[in-house]
Amino acid sequence: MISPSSDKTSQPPAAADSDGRIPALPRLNPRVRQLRISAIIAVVALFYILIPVLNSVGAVSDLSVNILGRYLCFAIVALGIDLIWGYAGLLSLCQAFFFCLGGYAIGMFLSLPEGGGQVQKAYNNIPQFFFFNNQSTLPTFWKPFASLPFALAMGILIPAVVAGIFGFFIFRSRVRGVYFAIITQALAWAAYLLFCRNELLLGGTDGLNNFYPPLQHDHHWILGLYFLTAAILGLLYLALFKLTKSRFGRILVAIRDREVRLHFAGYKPYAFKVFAFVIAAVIAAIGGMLYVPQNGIITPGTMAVESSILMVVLVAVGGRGRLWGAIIGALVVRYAYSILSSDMPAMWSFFEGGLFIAVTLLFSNGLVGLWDELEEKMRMRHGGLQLALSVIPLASVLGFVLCEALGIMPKALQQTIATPWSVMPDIPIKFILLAGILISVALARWLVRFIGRPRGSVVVPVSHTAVEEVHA
Amino acid sequence: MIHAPTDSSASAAGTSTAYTVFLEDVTVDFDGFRALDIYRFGVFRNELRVVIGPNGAGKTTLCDVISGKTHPSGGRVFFKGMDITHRRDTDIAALGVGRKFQTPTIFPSLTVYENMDLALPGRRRVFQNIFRHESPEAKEKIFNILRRVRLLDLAHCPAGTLSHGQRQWLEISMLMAAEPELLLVDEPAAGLTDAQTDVTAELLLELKGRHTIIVIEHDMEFVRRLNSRVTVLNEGKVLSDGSMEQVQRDPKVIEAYLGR
Amino acid sequence: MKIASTLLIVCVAMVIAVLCNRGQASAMPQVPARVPLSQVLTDLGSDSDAQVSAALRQIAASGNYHLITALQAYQNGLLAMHGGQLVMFGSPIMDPVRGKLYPLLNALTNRQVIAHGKPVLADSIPDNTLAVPDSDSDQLQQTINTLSMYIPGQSARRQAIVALGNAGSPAYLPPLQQQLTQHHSSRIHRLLQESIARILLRHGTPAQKMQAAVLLGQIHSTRGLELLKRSWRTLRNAPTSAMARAVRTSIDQIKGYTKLTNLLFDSFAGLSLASIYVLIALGLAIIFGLMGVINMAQGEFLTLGAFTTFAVGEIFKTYLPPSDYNWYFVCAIPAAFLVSALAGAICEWTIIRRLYGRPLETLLATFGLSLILIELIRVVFGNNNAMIAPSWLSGGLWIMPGLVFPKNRLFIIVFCAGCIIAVYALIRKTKLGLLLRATTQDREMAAALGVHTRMVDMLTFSLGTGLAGLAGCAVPLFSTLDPRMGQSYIVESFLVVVTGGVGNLAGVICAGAGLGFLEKFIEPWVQPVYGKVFVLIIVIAFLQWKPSGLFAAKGRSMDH
Amino acid sequence: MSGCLSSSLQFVRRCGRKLSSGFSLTALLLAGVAGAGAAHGAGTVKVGILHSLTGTMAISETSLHDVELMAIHEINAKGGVLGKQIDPVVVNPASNWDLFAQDANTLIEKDKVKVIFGCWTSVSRKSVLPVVQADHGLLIYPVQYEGEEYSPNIFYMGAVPNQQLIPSVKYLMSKSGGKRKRFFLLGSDYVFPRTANEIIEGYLLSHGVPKSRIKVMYVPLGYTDFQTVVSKIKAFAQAGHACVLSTLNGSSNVPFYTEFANQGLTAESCPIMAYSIAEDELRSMDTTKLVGHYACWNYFESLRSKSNKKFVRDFKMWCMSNHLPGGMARVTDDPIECAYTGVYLWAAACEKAKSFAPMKVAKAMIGLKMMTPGGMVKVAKNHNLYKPVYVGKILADGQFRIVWKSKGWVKPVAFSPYIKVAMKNKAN
Repeated sequence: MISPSSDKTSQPPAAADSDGRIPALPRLNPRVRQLRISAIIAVVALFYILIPVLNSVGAVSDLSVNILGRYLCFAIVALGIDLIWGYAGLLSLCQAFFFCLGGYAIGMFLSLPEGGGQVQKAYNNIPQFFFFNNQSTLPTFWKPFASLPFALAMGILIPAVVAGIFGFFIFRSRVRGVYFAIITQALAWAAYLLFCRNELLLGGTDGLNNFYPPLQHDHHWILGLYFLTAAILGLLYLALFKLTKSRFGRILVAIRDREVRLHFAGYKPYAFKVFAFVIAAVIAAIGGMLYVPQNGIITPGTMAVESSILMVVLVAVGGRGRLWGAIIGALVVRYAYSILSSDMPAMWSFFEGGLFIAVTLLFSNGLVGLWDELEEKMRMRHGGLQLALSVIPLASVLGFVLCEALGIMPKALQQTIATPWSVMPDIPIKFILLAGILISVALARWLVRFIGRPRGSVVVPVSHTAVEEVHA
Repeated sequence: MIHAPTDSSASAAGTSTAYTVFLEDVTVDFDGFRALDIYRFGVFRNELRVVIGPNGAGKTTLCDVISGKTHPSGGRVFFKGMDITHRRDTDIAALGVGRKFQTPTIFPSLTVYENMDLALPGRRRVFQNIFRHESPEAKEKIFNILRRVRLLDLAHCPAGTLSHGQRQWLEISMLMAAEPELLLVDEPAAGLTDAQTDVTAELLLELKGRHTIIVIEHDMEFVRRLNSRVTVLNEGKVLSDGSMEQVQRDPKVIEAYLGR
Repeated sequence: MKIASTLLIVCVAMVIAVLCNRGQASAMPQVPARVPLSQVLTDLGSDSDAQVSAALRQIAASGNYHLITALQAYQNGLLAMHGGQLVMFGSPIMDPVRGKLYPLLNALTNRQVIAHGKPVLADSIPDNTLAVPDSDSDQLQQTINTLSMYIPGQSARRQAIVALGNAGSPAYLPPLQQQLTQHHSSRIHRLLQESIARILLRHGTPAQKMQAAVLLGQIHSTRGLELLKRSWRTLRNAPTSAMARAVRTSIDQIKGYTKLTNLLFDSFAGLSLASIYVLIALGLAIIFGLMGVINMAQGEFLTLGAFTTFAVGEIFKTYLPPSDYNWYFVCAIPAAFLVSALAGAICEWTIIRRLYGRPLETLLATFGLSLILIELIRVVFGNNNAMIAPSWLSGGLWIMPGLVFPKNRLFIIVFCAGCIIAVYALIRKTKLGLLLRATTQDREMAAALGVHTRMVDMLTFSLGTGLAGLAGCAVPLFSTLDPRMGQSYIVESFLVVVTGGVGNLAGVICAGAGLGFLEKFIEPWVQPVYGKVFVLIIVIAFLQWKPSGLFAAKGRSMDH
Repeated sequence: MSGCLSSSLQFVRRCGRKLSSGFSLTALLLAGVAGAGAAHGAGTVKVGILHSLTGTMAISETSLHDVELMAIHEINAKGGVLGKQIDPVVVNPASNWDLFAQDANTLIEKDKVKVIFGCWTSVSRKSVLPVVQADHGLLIYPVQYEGEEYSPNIFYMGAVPNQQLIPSVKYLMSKSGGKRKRFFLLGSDYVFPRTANEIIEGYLLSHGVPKSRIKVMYVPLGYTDFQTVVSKIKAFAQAGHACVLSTLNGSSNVPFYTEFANQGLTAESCPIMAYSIAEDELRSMDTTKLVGHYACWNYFESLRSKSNKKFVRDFKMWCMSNHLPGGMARVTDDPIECAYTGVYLWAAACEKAKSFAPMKVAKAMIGLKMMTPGGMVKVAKNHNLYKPVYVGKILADGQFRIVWKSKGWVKPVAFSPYIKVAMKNKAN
């Protein structure tokens, strides 16, 4: 996993008189290189070999694989968001809408008998909800969705066209920054309201369900869908990596930095923005198409205003402007959601809100920031303590999530202990352990910074903050 | 980019085609405040024209009107005989109008090299940027320019880490790399040391004769070094026009600069 | 222009309403002389249906409206014989030991039954209360209706007259006609005419029918429309007959009138929705428009204001006599403002301050804040709470026949106007407003001049959230009170601010008004949701034309 | 001044108490979830409780979660089921339909629960349905619903259309109901109202009400601006003998009734028959505006039976002693009673089957009779309950006065014949 901008974190040398030699591209530090290669091997081995093998021998349950598969779909969406937000600085708050467009396309296929949908003879072998909408036969626009290729094509085409038209009008009129965010939010909201209407004949608030049950319950289907999702995620990662490395990627960054400058350089930033927006929409739709068969239901609730914001947070936690950060962020946040909402049901909202605030106030570079720090310390040949201070928080968060994901959290850590304060509920030991590690590491870092003198210079990470215009 | 031979008979004043850029009856209003009110203003092909004037004289607004950043409230703007009054900034830039802003405007997250690369002419469409790779000639060209402005060693540093003067140069370099027909250079010497100012003037003079250039400047010393025709703006109007000496003797100019 | 003209119409209608209301305070109707009724009333307990029926007839003729309570108790199965006396069970009182207790009331006098010097209380309502014979239930209702006409209160009398007309039985004609001879307010007079005409149109002689049809048309009786249509259907075979022509003319008259009232009502609805939008967007316009902060938690500050109002109401209910309850709302308005403003100041101090100039991050942080606030409010107040509007804000203001403007909506329009004036005065006329404008226009310059910009930021932010709190006072008057209520307005209010042009209060007001009217004028034609979708499309189209909103900040634009 | 201050201080203190009580409930639950597992070991049987504790549905579902825990507590106090203590596993799907399926899956596969008590909305039930079917689990569903469904793995404790919709319409058309002739069918736009209105329309059409006197309208879920809607109802009701049949859900109700009263409509001129408002919902409404309107359920808190009085008292005490928000002011209603009944029916079925195996319990459920707070019920072959029907009139104290009751049980008909009538009529 090579980060596009980590090469640039070194301090610029003072401007010296040139001796006329063309400078070579800075070489990657061999230690960092080694670290990256081992990380890539570990991740690939984990997702593509270890988990399927463990599942086949029964060490990891089908349910865990199914859930992981679903969360990988969110990672796919997060990739798209990272492309437009992390690179081009466009905060789109309607990605969940595109996700659902893809999901609905495949959901329509899956609800029909041709796609294995559970239909009843009493209802003319069409999905039951039609009957509550005065339809006794399949509406015309549903008919072609009986073919899988058509459904797949529509799942990609419709979001692409919607994003294209919407993006064209919005970007052409140079709506940007927060205005863009607000308009996309309004789009998501209007779409949500529309899809809730039963007249649309897409199931109203209840959406589409009654799919082929083995999709979520049969071992082979679950593993197959997981593999498909993981493979597509890998391919999309590589494709987007290539794209961001191309001149196109640089133009996106230029748009984020100074869009106005591009106008006066003769570029039409809106064309690039529309294209990136369409790509992100299609990627979100692909995520949705993989999500729905694994999830078994698609409802307009999935495209509500909040869910789009939650998708953005996946990227914010992972760290913007780095594609792999989006993937890690998506997995970490989704698992945090699932762990907390089952272990501490009433507390989740507080944690969720706290996470939003903490990520923006304290770790604006997300998990990627921690990794960068690690690499920087490797490069600077820092001592063991320094390395540990970067490795421990990363490793403990990822290890925690991994244990939960695979369902291998030790029983002893699941026990709860009562808190001394009556306002707090009892908390399982695992949370206390994790919080304890993180807090002590934070304290240690603070101590090291103020008491000990680390060797080497202080790291100045490049700010990934988009420069936005505020007409105040 | 094709450079037509210098049209020495361009004295056919009044016909907009004779000028690279020509403004006619242009007015710009901001909420009732008249920022620009120009009866006629033209710059010949491959001329270097310096525009000076006190604060709020409308110098930058003039640049804005030509580059399409601001659309005039009245009047017409011509570029190479084409009416560009209502064209969008991007279209005007594509026609060959390059611009350097008052405060250096570069892409801070990109490296110096990448900044230059984006400025190169051509490859303005989306798909050209995804599938085509850069040519060795382009590389050569970029490094040559960077060598001139002493930014070669910093080629792979993020532009955000450059100093103010280096940014000024980077932006001028980007303008040079883009090879536009008309260069609008807004305060190139602002915030530079004397030595740096010298190099900047040198660069501009070098470009003269191959490009049409409009330089906006405060620094009289710098203007004198450029040794070109000067237009003085005051309160949005053209006050005086001619060589530096002529202008300096103009009582109206003296009044505008000193009379407040 | 259109907005202005509709505003004008609404204003005129309101003036008319006030004038009409003034005309209402007229003489009381004569009450027929009282007859001794104790025996008659006791007959209700009789087993014979005929005897009950006769008793009811006598009661109806008496015009003694004091008996309505007893009759309603009878209807509701709360009337019983108790020691040879006819009693009814009153509304329950809570006893700390015995739980719910029902006081026994004398049916005739409506006073508590006293035994051994203590009021008699029942643990529960027995199953052997007097049951209304099925055959008499209609007559009982008729009796109650007839008696209601004699109640001194205007509204009860109006309801009774309408109910008699709706029942449409010729048995009601005599009492109605007798009432018509009395001196009444024009409103009641019209209702009496209407009810009589409706009965006559069904049951009268052909001449009476004709007269009734003409009358219904003349007084624009929307209630008579259905009847007229029905008789038109029977008359369709002879469309040229005088009766048919009269019916046709009347139908047209009424339809024309309905169109007018509909237009007036839609304008009013639009104005009230617009007021709500403006009220909610005002605070946002300050926070987003002037400070450039996207506050996704703005809706939750509204919720906070709403729950403060609720809390003030609870305090009034608990500690002050019930007669003062109506005034809690007056205290709640400043309280809501202060609480929300204080909460806003705290949030600014802890979170927002660190994120200036990073609007997209502010968006995420404030979204997190909104989640926490929702949950906090839920934990403190629970999910189910009812805010009871003060009586002077419930009910409607009668404007003209067929047109009632709900008082809560009228209040919101006035309240909104008040807030707009206050905010304008604050920003334009006070020192704080000056500092605020200076700081938001050029922070560094203001700081250089010695302005405590951080303090001004905090005050500005808390002004914005305080305004949301004020909106929170008004919202539960017509909507729900629950921890998530703020979420339903956030998208719309952002849309209003963007459409209006950021940094411009006038723009926000116009945009709010425009969107409100637009939605309400579209809504009668399409289903509610499509109204909102249309509005979004119109906003996007509008932004094509004016990308920076209705009133974009003009001026020598900055370089970047 | 000081009085005002002290009163507000007291209020703040009260709020603080509520805050801490909310947390301590959660603490209690968590202790129940995690602690019980360790303490009882093999002597327990796990059951799942699947209700939204946060999000839009929390307003309704929290009470069901509370009463189910109470029923479990009662059964445990009496010695449990088949000698084992019941160990509830509580999850919070947070009003997110996706999570319902996932959580149900986790409950059955990971926690190995024998039964799930849960869901409120139709969509949550429909998303759990394939899960319980594939995993051979059991779901006890506590709310009235639209019918048109049968699953061997689900038991429906609430009313089907012919146990709620049809009797109420019959009542309104009867003499004591005011001989209503014009029907305005207003609903939130989702499956239950859509289906309910189809059924009502079919019923009305087949009972001689002309189509012109029936008007159907839907508003989005959570819609709050009822100005236009109420003015339409007002125009509709002008001719007299009108009524509104409301399947509005959740937060739409408060603004609807407020607007209804404020535009001058009354319960006498045009009563509203509601199918989604019960006592628990009335807690969040200004009841003065609702007096005289109707609701139709299979249970009201005001039922005078002895078992109901005990149930009501127990529930209030449970809420107070566990510091739940509301405390003694909490009320019971139909879904709460159904949820309570559900736990007891399951326990009885386990005893009858002498097993916790879901499929055996399901078999034993059929034909089971039980005395519940709402009266005697019996589990029908189609997994619904035979139960009595009541029509209630809203009183100022937020309770209902029962104005009509069915003669004994009403047999549940899950697949309504009237849907076809309505559809045929529309096709013509």
